[in-house]
Amino acid sequence: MVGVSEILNTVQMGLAYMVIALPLTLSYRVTQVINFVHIIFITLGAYTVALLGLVGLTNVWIAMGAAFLLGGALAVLDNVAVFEPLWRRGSDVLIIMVASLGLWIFYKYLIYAVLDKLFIVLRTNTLSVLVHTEGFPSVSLGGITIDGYLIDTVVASVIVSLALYLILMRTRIGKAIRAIADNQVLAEISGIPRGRVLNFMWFLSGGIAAVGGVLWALFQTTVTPEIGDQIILQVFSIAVIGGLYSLTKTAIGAFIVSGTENIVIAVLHDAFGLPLSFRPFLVFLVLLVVILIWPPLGAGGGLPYRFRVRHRSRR
Amino acid sequence: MALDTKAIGLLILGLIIGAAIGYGATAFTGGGQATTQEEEQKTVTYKIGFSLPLSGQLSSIGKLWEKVAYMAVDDLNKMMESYHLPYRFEAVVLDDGTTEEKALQNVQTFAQQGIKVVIGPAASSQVKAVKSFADSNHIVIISPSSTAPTLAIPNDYIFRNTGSDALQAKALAALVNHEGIKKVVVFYRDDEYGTAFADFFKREFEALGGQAVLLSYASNLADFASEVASLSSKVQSEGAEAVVLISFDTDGANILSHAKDDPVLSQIRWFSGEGIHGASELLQPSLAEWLDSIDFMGTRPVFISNPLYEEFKKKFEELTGTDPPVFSEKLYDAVFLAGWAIVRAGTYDGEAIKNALPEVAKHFYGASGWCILDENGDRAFQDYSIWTIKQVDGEYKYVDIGTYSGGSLTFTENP
Amino acid sequence: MESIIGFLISWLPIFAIYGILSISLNLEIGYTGMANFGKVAFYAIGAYLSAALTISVMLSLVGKNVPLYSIEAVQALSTEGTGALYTHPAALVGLFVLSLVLAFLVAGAVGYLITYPTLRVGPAFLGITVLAFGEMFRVFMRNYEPLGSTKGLFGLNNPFVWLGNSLLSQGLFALVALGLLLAVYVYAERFVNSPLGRTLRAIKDDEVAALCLGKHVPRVKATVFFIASGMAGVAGVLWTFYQGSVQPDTFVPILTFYVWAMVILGGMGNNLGALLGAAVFTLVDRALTFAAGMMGPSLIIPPNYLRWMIVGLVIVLVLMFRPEGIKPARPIKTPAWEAVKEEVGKDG
Amino acid sequence: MADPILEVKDVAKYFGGVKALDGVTLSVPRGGMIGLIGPNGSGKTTLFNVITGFYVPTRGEVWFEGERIDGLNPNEVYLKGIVRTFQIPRLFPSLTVLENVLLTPPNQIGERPLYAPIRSKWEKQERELARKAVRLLKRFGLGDYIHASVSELSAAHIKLLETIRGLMTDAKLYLLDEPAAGVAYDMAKEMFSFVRRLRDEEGLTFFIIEHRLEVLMEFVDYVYVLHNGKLLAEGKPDEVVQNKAVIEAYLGG
Repeated sequence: MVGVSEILNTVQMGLAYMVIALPLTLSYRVTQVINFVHIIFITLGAYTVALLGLVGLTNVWIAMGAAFLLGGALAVLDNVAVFEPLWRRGSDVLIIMVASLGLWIFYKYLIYAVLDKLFIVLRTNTLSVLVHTEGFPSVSLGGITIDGYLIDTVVASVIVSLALYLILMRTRIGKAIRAIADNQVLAEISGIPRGRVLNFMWFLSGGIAAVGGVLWALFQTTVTPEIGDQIILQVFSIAVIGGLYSLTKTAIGAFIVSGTENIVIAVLHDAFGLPLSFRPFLVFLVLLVVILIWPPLGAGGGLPYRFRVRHRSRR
Repeated sequence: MALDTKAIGLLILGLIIGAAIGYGATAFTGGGQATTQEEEQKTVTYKIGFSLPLSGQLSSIGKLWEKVAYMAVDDLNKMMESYHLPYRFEAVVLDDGTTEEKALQNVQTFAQQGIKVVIGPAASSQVKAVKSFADSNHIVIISPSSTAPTLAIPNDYIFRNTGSDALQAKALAALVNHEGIKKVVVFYRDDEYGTAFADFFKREFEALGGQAVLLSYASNLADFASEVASLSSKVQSEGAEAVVLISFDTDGANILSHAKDDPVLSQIRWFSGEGIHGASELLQPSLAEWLDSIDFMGTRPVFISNPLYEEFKKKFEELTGTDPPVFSEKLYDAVFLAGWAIVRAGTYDGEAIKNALPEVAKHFYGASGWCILDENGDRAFQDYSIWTIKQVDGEYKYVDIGTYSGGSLTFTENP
Repeated sequence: MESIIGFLISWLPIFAIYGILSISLNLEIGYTGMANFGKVAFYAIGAYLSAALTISVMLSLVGKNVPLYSIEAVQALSTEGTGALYTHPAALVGLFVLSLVLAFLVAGAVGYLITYPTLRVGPAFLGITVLAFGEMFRVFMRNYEPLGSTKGLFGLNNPFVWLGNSLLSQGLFALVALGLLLAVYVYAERFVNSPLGRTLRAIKDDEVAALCLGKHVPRVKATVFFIASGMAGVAGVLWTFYQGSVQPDTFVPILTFYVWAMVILGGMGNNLGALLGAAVFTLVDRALTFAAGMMGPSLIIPPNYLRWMIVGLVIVLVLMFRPEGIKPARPIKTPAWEAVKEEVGKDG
Repeated sequence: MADPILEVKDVAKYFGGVKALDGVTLSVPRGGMIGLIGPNGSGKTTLFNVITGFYVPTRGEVWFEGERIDGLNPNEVYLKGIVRTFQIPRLFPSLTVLENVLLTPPNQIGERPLYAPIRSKWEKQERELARKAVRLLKRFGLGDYIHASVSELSAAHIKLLETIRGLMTDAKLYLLDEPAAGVAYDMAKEMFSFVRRLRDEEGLTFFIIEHRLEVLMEFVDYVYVLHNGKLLAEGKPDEVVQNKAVIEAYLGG
């Protein structure tokens, strides 16, 4: 039976997924790099809200602001220190991908090391922190309690996606980002300061991903250093459903995945007794079906090759 | 270009030389096998290896275990000193990232460093991964937390300082039955620990005349909201009176924090095993208040009213500011077992230590109680305490309110 | 000396496993340009196949009819001296060899079949599709009771355990693993230094143009996928016999990306580079594990975390200072060279 | 027209609502050098794509040497003996000039997966092909670039290389897509006279898309004009340039 809680969960999870996946699609579209540091942005955001809560700063909006700045700064740092020099050298995107893999390993264990020190200072287990923060109060509507964190998530994700839309569509720098996404070389020839625009783009995507991390922490409530690793495959699936290209499709993908993880599994469990542990299986099944039946890039991505050839007879 | 090639060549060369120096150094210090000196003052230092999950899925517990490990070795050395015994021990802790491959790599590294006794790894799957290497290379493995029934194998190098889940399942079934509950949903991790526990519980609970419905969840997920939602509808459709939660700490805390907001699940009783005992998340006021209101209860393996455990707990809290996590007293005692077994064996040799360990355990009484081992090298006797979360002096705390010993349940405090 | 031998016999099989994996990935990405993000799936197929095959046949040899993952099975197999692994040496070695062959064929066949539906989607999504397939396989294995679900399968050992002496049996296994790696390397080298290798490079550069030059691109790609997946299956067999157990959660996607790091560190499109990449990566990892054990807890950064941070930094720094990897791509070498020299020389 | 090697019969290709080709019928005689012109977007490249198997025509048939070839895949079309070049040359940058040429012969023994690792099986053929390739490269003035990488070649050489690659095989029909684009006038003329030489010496057939009419008209013997997916005119070059409709299409388009 699909109840209210499944639907509320779908919404909250879907929105958090969306905020995390949108910048992944954006940065992939502009740079064609599968960026592993995205995992760190999520973890960083989640820990920002968790640790601020531990030291008594319990306003969720301050946490989101701080996460945005931290995530953005980290992303710019990566770009300036690693991605851009590699790109200037004409490295393949796969090489940049593996460099980001290295960065991810480095940052992940740096976070572990920092948390290890904070453990001693704060005298509490920093490797597993319950989120304690305050945003909107919970609301009761006709017998249904709507969690305050859900309202925070809705507000924050609306702000983020609206801001992203406005920046990309209405500002000069947004146009520059889109120009670079369409054609790097042409954009540079036409006088767009590629370096600065890319830094801005990275700041935006790192920051938004970290805000997504905060939202995810509000949903999951327990924060560990593995939080980003645990959801990255789902986030990646969402971005792929969006074709790694369309922000709108990515947003739709977020709700497809979240609906699969909440509603579809519940229905299948009730109807056919499918074990709940098949949840990740379903996500990837959906991903495969979407990829194969509704190819994200259309026929343009494929070979001009047909397996079913119309039979031809000799004259 | 040529410079870069050279740089990388040097880097690799450096690493290889570094490794070689490492071996040299071990050979020089003899990996702890310093020749026994006749002089009284000359003490021998033995190394004990620890393969702990300092990162990965179990890192939230593993990090605390690391502190227990150092504390235990420290205490062991103090004990040796107070007995004027010429033996000292040194902890070598390696991270296994909660993966099988790294656990095996760690045990191999210990073997190369001449270390014959390894405490850990944590998960049963990791113990299985190192078993074949440990058996053929005579490395004694003492896992503080592996409870998988499939590892109950006699005459191997794997020892487990924890009671089998079968025993605890019996205790938990008795507790749930005692509370007058006839029908439960068992909500369990889909890993080996959860599956075995749930099966045992079902068997024991139905022997007591109850009814148990099994429901598993994927343990490697980040969030369990949808699982909790399914649990809610299951509880409703089955008309169950309680949920028995078989989880670890992070997943359990997550599940409970979602259940708190569920209209069905927040109204019924909850029971649990030892997996989430000690998790600080449960003590957050909002969650703890709810848990208190529904009389949340759990079982956990412990020696009843054991002063050594109280002492250990106090010491750990002073050191870290947190409650000792699950299995930490087992780990603490495992260090002592290892130490005394080495002393008893009289030589730092895997086979001798393996043979000495059950003898030592027979007479060892530690923070986790009496450590006697059965023929499989697993802990033979285990008593359980009943725990709950209560307000003590305005603060929520884990409190033991009863015991399960020798098949009977006694409450020491009113729940 | 003993510890160096101990190091070698524990490192060589791991090196061989990752060496085979990275050579196979290099065939796909370095030569043919197929980004495979799901290598681990074929590795898992090989590992599970060999474990299930060996355990079930060994059990039936000693007349035990128990589930493959049960304690009885483990005891019947591996009790020192009396277990089936010790009493049926010929069968054990035979099953090891049979596993290698079957794993190559089965993993290869699965790989072959998987490429066909994904060709419709274009090269960008091949990797993701295989990644999704691998995760589905893993989740399925976690829930598939006959092969142990989350309990996994264990009780195996290396195929020479009946020799009695652990140093000897493990050493022999290390040599066999190294031999397999060498065979795979030689095969891959000969495979790419041929007219087919030229075609692979062409497909990597521009698959549409290659198709217009009469190359049956889908079939060539599927063939390369067959061979590379089969190699990964062989690596999986080695893993089973090396570790003596198979657990579903060993085969997580990140393992694939470690292999990617090895290939790119070593240099794409160069088999020797892939080999070196695997060697450097596993060696750095082992050396740092060793060092972390020696360092003790006194550092500002705990050595266990420092060790991983160094691994990450090494990857980044090597790529920063040498983006083409340790060994840059090598041209295809066929006898055409010599023929050209003769022909050019003729004119004087 | 006597002995047509290629016949296109009423071919149409729609992309959604766009009619890229709308009932084109034409034929190319064996040994001919035929031009295909038309304003941008008139469907010239689409027609080539249909002939070479990139697209399946929505309607109509394509016949080559008495065989129906529409609906075949590009590689199968190639094996029938049709070689095409691209508007933007598509050589393989990670292969040398020699290797680019060696790639083209179909059915090489060393390309079979089972035989590839066994050098003795294909060494003889490979040597023969290499000698043939060198002779070919020398003959067309690329002898100095045998081991050069493609990126070292000039634009004209790249066009040349793309065309002569086909000579390694027994291809009969060449579809050239703007061979003179991006090449200086003198070079373009040289290019075309080279094509004509090939036609005369080797008996090959050429079907050429070209924008630069001033060069094209000098060399071809027959021209088809496409406009909005339909055949607008056809005839000898000097007839076509006089055609009012053509002039209008070019000026108006």
